[in-house]
Amino acid sequence: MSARAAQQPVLWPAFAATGAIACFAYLFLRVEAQWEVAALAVGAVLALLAFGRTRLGAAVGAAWSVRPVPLAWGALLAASVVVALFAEDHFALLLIATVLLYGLACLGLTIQFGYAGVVNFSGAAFFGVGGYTAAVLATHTALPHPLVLAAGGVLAGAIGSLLVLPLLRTRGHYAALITIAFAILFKTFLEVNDALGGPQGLKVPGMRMLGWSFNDNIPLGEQTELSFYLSYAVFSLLLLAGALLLMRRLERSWLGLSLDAVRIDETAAAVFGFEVARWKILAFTLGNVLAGVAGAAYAMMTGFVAPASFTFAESLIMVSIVILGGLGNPVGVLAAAALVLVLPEKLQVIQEYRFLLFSGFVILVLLFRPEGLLPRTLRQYLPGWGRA
Amino acid sequence: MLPRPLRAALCCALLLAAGAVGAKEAVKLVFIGPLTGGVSANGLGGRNAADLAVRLRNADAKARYRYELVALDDECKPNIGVQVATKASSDRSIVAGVTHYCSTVAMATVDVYHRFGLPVVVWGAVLPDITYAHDYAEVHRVNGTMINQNETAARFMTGLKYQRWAVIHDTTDYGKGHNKYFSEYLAKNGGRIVGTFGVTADQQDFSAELTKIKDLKPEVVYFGGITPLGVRIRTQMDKLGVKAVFQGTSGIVSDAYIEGLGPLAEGSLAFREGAPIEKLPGGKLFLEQYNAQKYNDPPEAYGAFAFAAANLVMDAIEKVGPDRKKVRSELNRTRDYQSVVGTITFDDRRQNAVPLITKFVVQDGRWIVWEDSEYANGKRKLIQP
Amino acid sequence: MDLSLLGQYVLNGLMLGTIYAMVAVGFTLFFGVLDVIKFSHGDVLMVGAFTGLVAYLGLSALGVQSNALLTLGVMLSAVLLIALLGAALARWLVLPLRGAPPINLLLITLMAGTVLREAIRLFYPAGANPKPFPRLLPADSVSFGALTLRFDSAILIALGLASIVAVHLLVTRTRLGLAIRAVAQDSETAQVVGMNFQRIVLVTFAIGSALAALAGVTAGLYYNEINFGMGLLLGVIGFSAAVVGGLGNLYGAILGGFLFAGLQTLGAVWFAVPAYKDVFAFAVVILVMTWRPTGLIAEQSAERV
Amino acid sequence: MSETATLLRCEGLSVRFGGLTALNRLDLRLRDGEILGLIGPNGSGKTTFFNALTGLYRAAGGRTWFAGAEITGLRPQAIYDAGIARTFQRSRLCLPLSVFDNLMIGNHRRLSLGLWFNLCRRSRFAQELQRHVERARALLAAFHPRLPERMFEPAGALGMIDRRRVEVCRALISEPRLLLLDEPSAGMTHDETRELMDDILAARERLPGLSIILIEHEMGVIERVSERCVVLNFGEKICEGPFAAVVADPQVQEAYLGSSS
Repeated sequence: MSARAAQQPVLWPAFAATGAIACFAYLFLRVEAQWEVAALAVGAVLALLAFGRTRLGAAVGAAWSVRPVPLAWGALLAASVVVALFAEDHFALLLIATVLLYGLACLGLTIQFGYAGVVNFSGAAFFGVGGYTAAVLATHTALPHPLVLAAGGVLAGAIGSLLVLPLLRTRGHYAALITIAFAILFKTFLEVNDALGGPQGLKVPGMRMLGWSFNDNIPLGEQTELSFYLSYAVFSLLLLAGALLLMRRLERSWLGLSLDAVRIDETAAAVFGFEVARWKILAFTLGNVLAGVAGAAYAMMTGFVAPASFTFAESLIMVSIVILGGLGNPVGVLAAAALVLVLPEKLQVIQEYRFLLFSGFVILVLLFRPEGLLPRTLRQYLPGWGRA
Repeated sequence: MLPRPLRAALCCALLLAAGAVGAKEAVKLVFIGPLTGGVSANGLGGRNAADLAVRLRNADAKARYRYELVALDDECKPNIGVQVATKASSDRSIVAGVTHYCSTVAMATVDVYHRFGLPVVVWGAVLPDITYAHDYAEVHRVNGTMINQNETAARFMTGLKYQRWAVIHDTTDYGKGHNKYFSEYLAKNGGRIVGTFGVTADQQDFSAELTKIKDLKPEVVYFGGITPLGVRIRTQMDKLGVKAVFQGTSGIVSDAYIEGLGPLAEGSLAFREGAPIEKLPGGKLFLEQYNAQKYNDPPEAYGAFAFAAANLVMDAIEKVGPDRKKVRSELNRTRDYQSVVGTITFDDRRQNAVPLITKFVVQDGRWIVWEDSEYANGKRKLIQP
Repeated sequence: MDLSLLGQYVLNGLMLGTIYAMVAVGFTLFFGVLDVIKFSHGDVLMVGAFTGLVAYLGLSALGVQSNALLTLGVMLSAVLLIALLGAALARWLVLPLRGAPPINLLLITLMAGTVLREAIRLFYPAGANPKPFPRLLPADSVSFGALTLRFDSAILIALGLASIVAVHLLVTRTRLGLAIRAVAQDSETAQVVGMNFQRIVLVTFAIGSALAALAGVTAGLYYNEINFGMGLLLGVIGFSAAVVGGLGNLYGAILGGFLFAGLQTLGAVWFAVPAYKDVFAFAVVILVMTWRPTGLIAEQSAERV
Repeated sequence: MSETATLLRCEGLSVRFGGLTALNRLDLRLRDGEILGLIGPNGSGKTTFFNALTGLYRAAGGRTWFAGAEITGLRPQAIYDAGIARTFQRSRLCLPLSVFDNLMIGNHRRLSLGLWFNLCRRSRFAQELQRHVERARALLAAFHPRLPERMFEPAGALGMIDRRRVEVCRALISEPRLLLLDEPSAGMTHDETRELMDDILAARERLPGLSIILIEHEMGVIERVSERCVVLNFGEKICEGPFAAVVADPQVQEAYLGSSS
């Protein structure tokens, strides 16, 4: 980065980019005509791929690295605007909230194998633990719902700790098998054992906070009514914003450094005094907690949990989101989540051919863009780091 | 994304419709079912059947509206189901729906339909709770529940003097539900269950379970599940020398079952709600038309129900116009409606109350209605107790 | 329980274990030469089974009557075509991703598997439904009490074990095998001494996939039914077997295969609800991995620092 | 020489892999501030010794004392905290990370790793960070004037010699009492090696009392920097003493030229 850009970084390209993304999101959720959807999707992918290479991209990067705070607020504002624009459109809001919550779960996975290198092929299982916790607690106890969400996270973390020992002792493919086995085991168990509704699954009551019921539409004037999904979308947005802040501070600290050290070279890390086990446990648990919270919120939004929603295949989709986005890059993960979750919904023509095309798409990305859509950049401990 | 001949057919149909009566008002219906994943065969069959109904209606000059079918995939996953149900319900241009093969998904989505006031007719999900667990005016069902099915099955089989059953069911809602109700009614009718075996829906090998069963020496093996598993289990029964009558549920009343087993299918029994399609004039037409369209996949056990449901909905619309509330109350009023699956009359919970259950047996590679089979008139014999 | 019944269980376990072992050996071969897990393996097996079926239909359409000939034709065509498929996957999906993080490789092969599976489901006529697989082997059987020994099962078990032994001999006794082991040991050196690394990798993948095809045909001939999803669980189980046994080790793969079959059979006998058997089997797998982090027959090489 | 002057003492240190013995009852003594050259043919157990010393390999037998305290069988982390740092034969920098990050990995002992501190006390963190940046800059400058400006580039962007320099810096930044250098010359030209050695010697001036054990094939290097040499062959110490004496020893020549019997 040239010194000049460092002294007074121009903010407008970054704001412009945020605006553009917001507009795109709006259009993408609005358009119905299949060719328009396809065009937008292709455009998005190309834009993402080009972004890093253009000078605009560089400028945006510079701005974000030097003056993150105003830009972050800008982004939050833009997101809220998009949500507000759909205030009456149930389906769009549901999609938005879904993307945000899956994104939250995938951020958890990012901490796990993007930072600490602990592969987790049972993300959906921990997502499910959160969901089932919410189902049980919200139905059978009077626990206030914020605590229910927390409980979902805690329980996911706790159940994850069952896998900690095997994961610490094993490496690479051996570790992968542990989580794969758990993913299958978990789903089968839920199905076979009737205590938690068996294959039927369970109903989950809607969320209420401070006397506010998320499942009621919000009357506005005489006839206009805002979708009840608005509450969920806004709430998910806040959750996600919080998670992003956490991720950022985690990555830009000695913690992030330690996780990277452990991921890249366990032996060297140990030789320089890093407690490998401690960092792996921290990352794995933190990741599962995020997945659990996301799962709990998602369950309360959709109002139903069943084993069929938390299969190994679901976990794979989460893993592909994390890798497609760019391993270790939260923003990339969100972009990928939006692409992977919304595109099939919009492209109804392809119906039963969806998975075929999706898999093909992932293969292409892995072949020609192995680092993902938005690769992770060097760590910047502080705003404007390494630019003076 | 439809096969070419079908696309051609579609064009013709549209041309006809357009030519016959200038521009009719377009009305949208939604079909929801599993188009991907393990049970997609049934979902695709249902989708095609509903599509066929719409096609025929559009080709009919007397129809007041031109219908468009929006087909959505619920992947047999409740969360996806809620998603697509919301999409359909919140789209005001969609007037009514023909929805769900998987009971879990139906259970998850009924609240959505109720909240958004979208009248739907369930075409395949058999769990009683879908209609009976709550009183939602929007939710109707043309197919019977597993209750009716198993009541008849139990009475009929004990009537044939069988006494010892071994039960295999898959651990999906479908299999588990069937196990529950069949066991209940069998007990009432004095049959005995010597062993019950839950198996996962994607299981390939059943030798361990069947070896156990062989040791229990049942006269009948009751299977609660759908075709793929049924085929595997029946085949492996033969491998391990388990000599017993194979009694299935509506889930195996499909060509795929017979194609999958060849001669081994002979003598398999199964029960399905509704009248025997082949015997109703409408049913014959349905099958002919279906084959004429050259769809990729057969209608499967519940295609006819999707067809009937689609027609039921369209008739309601023809009568009261494309208005959700009106259509809903019209559907609620359904009495003695003649369909390809027989008379449809909704009870106070909008469940098709016509308790007609057809018994099927495989004879010479075809599902034959029991009464006209050579087994009924004694020409052939099932494995005797 | 009486002996004949026990015998029946053992026989079932043997059949199952043979199939698992055939899959596991493939995994372990790939890992040996390239340190990769090719997760499409199970679906390659499935495609193998369908290739066999198509070959059967083709041959009988050509008027071939003799079951022996048909069996031979089915197996040959499956083995050959799938060997090619395996090599192709290695050439265009696996090799290009060497150097990328292993998780990328895992994911790309998983996705390749999905493509194969979905393709069969959508493009094979009525592929969403199970397909009958012809009974080509003598079906007559002898019974001792509860034990029914069918000749076809016996033949298949023998065939499967034979094929594994054949691969083992190939790897240990031939020059090709020497080359494979050399590459497995240390690919740099192997290249230095002028071995064509890529060719050896491709050959290895061809062999492993051929074995999978054979396993697919075996499963078809045994269950007389194949379906687009059959590879899904077989793949995961084969992988588990290979890992539990100790990756890169043929004996380990075989051991793992039979172990897993044993666990499932045991689980099915123990639990009131047999569906718990997979929960049981996979739980044990996790425990075994905790106990022996690099598998029952551990890899020899200590990590180079 | 007195007990206190001894920094490192190994007695009968042995390492075995399954059947073969990689290190056989090695006795070794290192004086405080000494530079010891460790030589021997490939596979003679030099690197194995380092790995055993740093706790990567478990010793099959023998005991080790460092700075008066026993460190036998301690974990790598504990040994690092005791003040032993090393480089690796094959460079083991974290190439995707910046040069600074790599140094901070070596600096682990001085980092405050508390969750609360890292996540919520950003201003305090910034201050600590600034201190470490300065130390890193100073250390790099001591090795090469141009290195500090490249501090925020990925380590992978550096050339071979600079990577070596950074790796040595990573080992030195924690100011250890004993530095283990595993073939610093590997993959470098003669002049580069010479440069690097000068840098190391210079750095030693700034860290008084730093002792070094150096594994090296380039006899020139050994001759120049080491005060004493230990020769290993097949995991056994076959000779010990000043370089001149050691190279003259017939056993050593046999070990290198292969036995003539």
